Amino acid sequence: MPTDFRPADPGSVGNRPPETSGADANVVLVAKGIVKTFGNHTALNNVDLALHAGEVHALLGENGAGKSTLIKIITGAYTPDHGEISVDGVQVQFTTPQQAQSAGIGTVYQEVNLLPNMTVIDNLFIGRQPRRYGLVDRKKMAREAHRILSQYGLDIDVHAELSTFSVAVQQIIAIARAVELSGKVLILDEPTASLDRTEVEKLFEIVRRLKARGLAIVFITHFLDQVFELSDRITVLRNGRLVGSETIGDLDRTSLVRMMLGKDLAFVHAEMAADDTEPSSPLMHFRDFGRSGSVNPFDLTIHRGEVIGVAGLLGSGRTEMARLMFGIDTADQGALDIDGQKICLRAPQDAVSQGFGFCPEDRKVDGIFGDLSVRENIIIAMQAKLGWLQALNRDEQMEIAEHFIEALDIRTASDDLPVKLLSGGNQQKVILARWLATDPRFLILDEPTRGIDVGAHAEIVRMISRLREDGLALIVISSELDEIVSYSSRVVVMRDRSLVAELRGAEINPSSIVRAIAAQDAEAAE
Amino acid sequence: NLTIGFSQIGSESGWRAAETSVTKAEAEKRGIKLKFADAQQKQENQIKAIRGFIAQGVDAILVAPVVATGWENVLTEAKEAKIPVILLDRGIDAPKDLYLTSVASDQVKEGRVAGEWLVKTVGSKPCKVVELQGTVGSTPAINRKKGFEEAIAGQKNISIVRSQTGDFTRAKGKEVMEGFLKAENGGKDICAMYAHNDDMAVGGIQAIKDAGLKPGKDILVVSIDAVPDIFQAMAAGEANATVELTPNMAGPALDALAAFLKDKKQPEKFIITESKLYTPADDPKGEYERRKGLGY
Amino acid sequence: MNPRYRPLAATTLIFVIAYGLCILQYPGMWSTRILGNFLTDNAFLGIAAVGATFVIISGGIDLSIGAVIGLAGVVVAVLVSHLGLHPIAAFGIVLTMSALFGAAMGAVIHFLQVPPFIVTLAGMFLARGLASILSQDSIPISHPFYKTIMDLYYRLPGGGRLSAIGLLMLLVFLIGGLIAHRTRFGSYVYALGGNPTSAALMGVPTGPVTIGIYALSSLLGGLAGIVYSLYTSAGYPLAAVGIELDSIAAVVIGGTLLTGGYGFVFGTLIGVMLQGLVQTYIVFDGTLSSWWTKIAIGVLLFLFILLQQLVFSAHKAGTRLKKAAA
Amino acid sequence: MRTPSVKRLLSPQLVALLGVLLFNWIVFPGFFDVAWRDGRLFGSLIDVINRGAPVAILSIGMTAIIATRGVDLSVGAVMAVAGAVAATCAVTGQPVIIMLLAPLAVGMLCGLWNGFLVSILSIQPFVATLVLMVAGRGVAQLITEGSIVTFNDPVLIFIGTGSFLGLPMPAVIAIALMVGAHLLVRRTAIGLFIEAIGVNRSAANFTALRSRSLVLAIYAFGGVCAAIAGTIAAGDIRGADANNTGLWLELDAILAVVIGGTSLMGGRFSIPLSVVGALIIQAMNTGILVSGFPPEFNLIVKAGLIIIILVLQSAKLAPALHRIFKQRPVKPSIQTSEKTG
Ligand SMILES: Nc1ncnc2c1ncn2[C@@H]1O[C@H](COP(=O)(O)OP(=O)(O)OP(=O)(O)O)[C@@H](O)[C@H]1O
Ligand SMILES: Nc1ncnc2c1ncn2[C@@H]1O[C@H](COP(=O)(O)OP(=O)(O)OP(=O)(O)O)[C@@H](O)[C@H]1O
Ligand SMILES: [Mg+2]
Ligand SMILES: [Mg+2]
Repeated sequence: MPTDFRPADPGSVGNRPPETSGADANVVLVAKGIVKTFGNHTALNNVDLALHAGEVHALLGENGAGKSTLIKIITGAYTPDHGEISVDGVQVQFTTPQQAQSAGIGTVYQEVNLLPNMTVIDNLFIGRQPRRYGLVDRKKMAREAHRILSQYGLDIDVHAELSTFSVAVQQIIAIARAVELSGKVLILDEPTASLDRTEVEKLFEIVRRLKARGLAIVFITHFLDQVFELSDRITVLRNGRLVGSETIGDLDRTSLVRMMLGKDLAFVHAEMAADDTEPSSPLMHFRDFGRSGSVNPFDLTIHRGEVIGVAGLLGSGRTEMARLMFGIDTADQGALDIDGQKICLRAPQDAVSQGFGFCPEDRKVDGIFGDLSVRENIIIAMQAKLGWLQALNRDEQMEIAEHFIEALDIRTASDDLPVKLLSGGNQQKVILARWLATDPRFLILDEPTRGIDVGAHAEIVRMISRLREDGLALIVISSELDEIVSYSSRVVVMRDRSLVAELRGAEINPSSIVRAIAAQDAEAAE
Repeated sequence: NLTIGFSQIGSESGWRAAETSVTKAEAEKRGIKLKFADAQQKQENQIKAIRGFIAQGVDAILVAPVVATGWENVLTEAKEAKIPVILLDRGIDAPKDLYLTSVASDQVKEGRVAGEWLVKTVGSKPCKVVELQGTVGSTPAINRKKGFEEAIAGQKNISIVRSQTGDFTRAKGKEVMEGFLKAENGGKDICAMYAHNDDMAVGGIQAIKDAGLKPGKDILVVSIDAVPDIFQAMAAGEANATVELTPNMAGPALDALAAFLKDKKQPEKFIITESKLYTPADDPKGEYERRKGLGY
Repeated sequence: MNPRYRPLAATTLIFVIAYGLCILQYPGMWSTRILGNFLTDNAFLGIAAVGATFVIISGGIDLSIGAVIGLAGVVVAVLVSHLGLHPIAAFGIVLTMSALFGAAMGAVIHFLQVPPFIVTLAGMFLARGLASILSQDSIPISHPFYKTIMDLYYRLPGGGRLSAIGLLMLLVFLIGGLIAHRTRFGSYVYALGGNPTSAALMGVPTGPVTIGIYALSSLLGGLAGIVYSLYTSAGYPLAAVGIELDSIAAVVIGGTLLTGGYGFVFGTLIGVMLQGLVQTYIVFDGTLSSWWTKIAIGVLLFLFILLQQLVFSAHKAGTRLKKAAA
Repeated sequence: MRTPSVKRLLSPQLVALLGVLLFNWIVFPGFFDVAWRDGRLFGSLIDVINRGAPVAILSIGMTAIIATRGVDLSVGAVMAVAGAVAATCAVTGQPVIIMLLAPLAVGMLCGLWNGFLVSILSIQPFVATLVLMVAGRGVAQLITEGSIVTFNDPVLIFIGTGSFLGLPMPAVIAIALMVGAHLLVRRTAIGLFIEAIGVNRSAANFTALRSRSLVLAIYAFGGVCAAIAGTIAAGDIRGADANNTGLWLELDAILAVVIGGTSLMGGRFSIPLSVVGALIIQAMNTGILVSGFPPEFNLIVKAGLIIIILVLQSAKLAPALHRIFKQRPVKPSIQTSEKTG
């Protein structure tokens, strides 16, 4: 990250919001000259932000640009080194998120920040439970909870533990909670990362309603179409600096991207049409592979140098299929043979020794070792493969780490930084690097581009095809259809925990995938 | 044909183990069925045990109380259930009518005997004493300290220069004595070591030897309990005196009980076991042989 | 039934079965006497364990309970027997002091970020130390008020006694249950145990809650100390040594996770009763030597935990739990 | 430990140790006097190392266990068992090799049992080891039948009280074990794996670390450490005191580890610093002995010192300390510098 502390030169790209904006009547919240440094690393350098009532304000920037940090400062989770925040023209100094909440600022932080051990109700109402005779009124809360969640088309057992629901559901609950809390401002830090289209639609609907009610809404995302679809004004950060703040009207996609990256992005989608080249020799074959109660038996042959995209609705069982293929859950039926000989996956070790790799979907829980350094996080899988005896010495570790930090453009102050301090997207890259370091022959990526900025997104997509050219076999689970289309040489579709369709060649286009997912003439697609 | 409940404190020391095994042996001798309950050093467990015995309707209850206070309620229940209770190795502060008798040593006297021996031995020579106390707050520690101090009270030439707790254990006894030796000019200033029990004394003796001094000559060693190992030390000339605390409290207790059950003969309230002083003159080897079978 | 309650149900079932087996072997154990004793003899442990339950649900631990019990007893004894205060007044003072003591520990834990294990260990040393400075010997309390309270009991058919302190314990469990499951504070405790960072981001006032939790634990420790002093009508600096482990064991046997976030106050009651059952069983057996007693306790503890583990894993398999069971 | 040596020298633990030693010197001026007496060093300072050795050895094993988010309450009991076994072998005149290996084997068995409960049955470490904490002492007493089994076997006595290069044998063993363990975890990948498991067990599973067997091994190692400590304790008093050996030492060991800066939540750990922690604790005890305070003040003093030490190195104050001493190399990573340029 930038180590030069000179303040952003006023002549930097874009026009800053007028200094007088504090006086402006419909300005709800103003952050001025915010500076935040972590150790010797400046995450935010003299950043301004002005939120107007009844506007959706998109906050954009690459991974590590400082978006989440800015949010955490506005909501009192971090305290800024410099700068001031005022709500309705009154200067405020939140020291705890609680104060921000009671000031009418509802927030969905980036990683789902809820309480997995508590019920849905508790998560929705904690801190403001309705009370009767001093005791919390569970009945009332249950009724309320159902009402709230129904707006998002979610009909679940509100008395069940949160941890029993998928990331998607948890995300929706987090959003619902924030919306309920927001009297003036609603802040959504990458809320749509793990939602599918229908759920995103519902969310946008609600956001528009709140906007009509005159709330100011901050919306952080890496999906540019969503930006153009929803937001009225954008503010772009780059490397902790304010690049500019403009109304959406004056912008087109490319100039927006230029603002974010500081350079033009060679759009990948054009350059890589799905190729129909016959995939080379078969690598492995899952024969009626399955696990009762989790994934119905499926049949899948995987060739060297092909990318198999996996599409399906949330909860269709894609992740569970992946876990099965990697030996995290053990299959109780069917068989796997690689190059002809039969392999049985009892544990991930077996998979890894076969040259498998797996980037899990839930980065925080299953992916990163938060307190360990970026370097250790990158080399650990490789080290595990080598075994405990032949340890990589520090220099070897550095070399490998530096290589991948460079190759994947991982934004980190140093390779000694605890990985938990990296921005969401960069953490994802670290995990990818971890598996590439083991140079695998078969890689499973579960939602690899979730929460990753346009630049990195493009890089990862490019990388996927590069890996394929190197003869790797990949399975990529993704909820973004055009992404799947862009790199898959074959697409399999899952529904209700079973593999229902397989599309190749010309069939690989969003509409036919949607049809397959939606189960319309899925058989025809076969 | 009698069934008797015995609530023992626990098994924190060799002496305690010996008392337990002697009690069992005595009961066996008399054809008594003994129900044994170990309280793991916890008074509440002892109370539970006594309540349990009452609920089972035993014929009598032996208790070795962990502490003097807090027995009134449960003993009242025993009385109401007409079950005689006998206290072992310590009295309690509760109305006398709540128990048949208490068979115990006089812990203050034990300390006094030890102190008097020291006074007699050193005569008029100035003598700095270091004291290894028992567990802080435990009754024996308090009483044995008290008795010893009474005995040396008159003597200007004898003074306790250092006093620390060794928790009645060998290891701590040794560690504490090591500290004392350092603190008192390598031990040259110390003339006697008084330990509240033999285990600590044995530990202390080793510390003295490690410091290059001769226990028993350079530093006099006097302690309490008369467990086998101290007699070995005595035989080797490394210990000078110990005061006996007999593990056989049950013998007298059961005799008294038998008499009481046979013809309602009220025994005297306090049966005090004698606190006999042993010195190298009293055939330590023989004493060792005599004791080592008793489960110390 | 909500799967959350399964471990609780299991623990209860285990207790019932265990008790049944005991009765089969010693019919004498099926008597109101024994049942009454269960309550009376475990009153102070139960009360302390309620506090421990809150601490453990919040992901912390309190090793100072036993020492606080000892200290509280001694202070009461000194106030009543030496300074001639009326017990009620003494109780008031002691409860306030212990609450403050706990609050102080909570403050250190929250503001200095020192692990609870260590803070409360220091607290344990401190409390024991203070107690033994106040008095080395145990101080008898012979205030008429004490007699009246201990004579307060309801005689059950069959000679059993429902004592005042036994009922007090049940009351504490009731209130504890309400606080844990039906108040905001209670939900904050669970939140803290679930994930402190998230809790803070969701607006849980972590500081006050932490302080409150340890204050509550010590307060109940003080109350347990008072009960202990009633139970033995004395104050003894070495009272209730090692009770913290017993209460933690009770809490855990009661189905609460030491990693925090999951647990039930009622389960703790079962845990306490199970321990009482073990003690009573050993007394009824009466053949176990000191060492076999220890071994037996260990083995039984193991069996309970094992049974519970089986249920737990079943429970987890039931609900699709991707999260790491840290 | 990969931290720069400058910082390690100034680690709060060592500062605290110096503080305590200074305190001792104030209350007892002769504290630092060390004499050479019949082939061995002699003095309070030596006592600290010597008496601190058992807890130090316990803390070595405990560090690894705690780093995996575990804890072992049974070490005290295991010490007693090991001591009892060693003593029994001695009095029954077993060959030396058996007398030395039997306790270690038993210790390892105990450790494996704990490890089995924790990693295979995935029972919470605290309770899992509580079982052996209670039952273990019973087993020890069963072996010695509650009495102190005294022996005068030269080898055991040498282990407990002998000296090597003038240093007391227990200290020598502790140092050797510390160095050995430290090299083992840091020269191989074991250290990294332990920390990974402690930080995120689930991620460790996804990364195909063999968590189960590693955790099992670590508890076994903890058992062996306890056994070594137990053998030393027995040799020290020339007898096995099943009733009191290692009583409550598990708490001291855990305290040592935490003072050593390893979090009870697992993750980063340092064996040498845990040993320093053990020395701090022993320095306190020895200080109290030589200071001549009345014993009823022991606990208060101890509590006071612990609080001071922890405040000194508390998570909130530590950064301040670090900022003073640390000079982390500022290394901007390539790509960003070119972007901002
Ligand atoms: N607590 C912290 N300590 C040190 N550095 C931090 C901390 N939090 C964030 N950072 C650094 O600050 C920079 C900004 O992080 P932030 O999470 O705000 O990025 P972001 O814009 O949200 O990225 P993404 O889109 O991936 O979420 C990152 O380089 C990150 O490494
Ligand atoms: N929206 C939801 N509502 C309820 N349960 C869900 C939902 N999403 C996932 N689940 C649970 O997860 C199970 C399968 O989830 P899994 O993560 O394997 O599917 P997925 O296709 O990978 O979904 P995702 O895209 O969220 O990863 C479902 O059977 C269901 O139990
Ligand atoms: Mg972010
Ligand atoms: Mg998924």
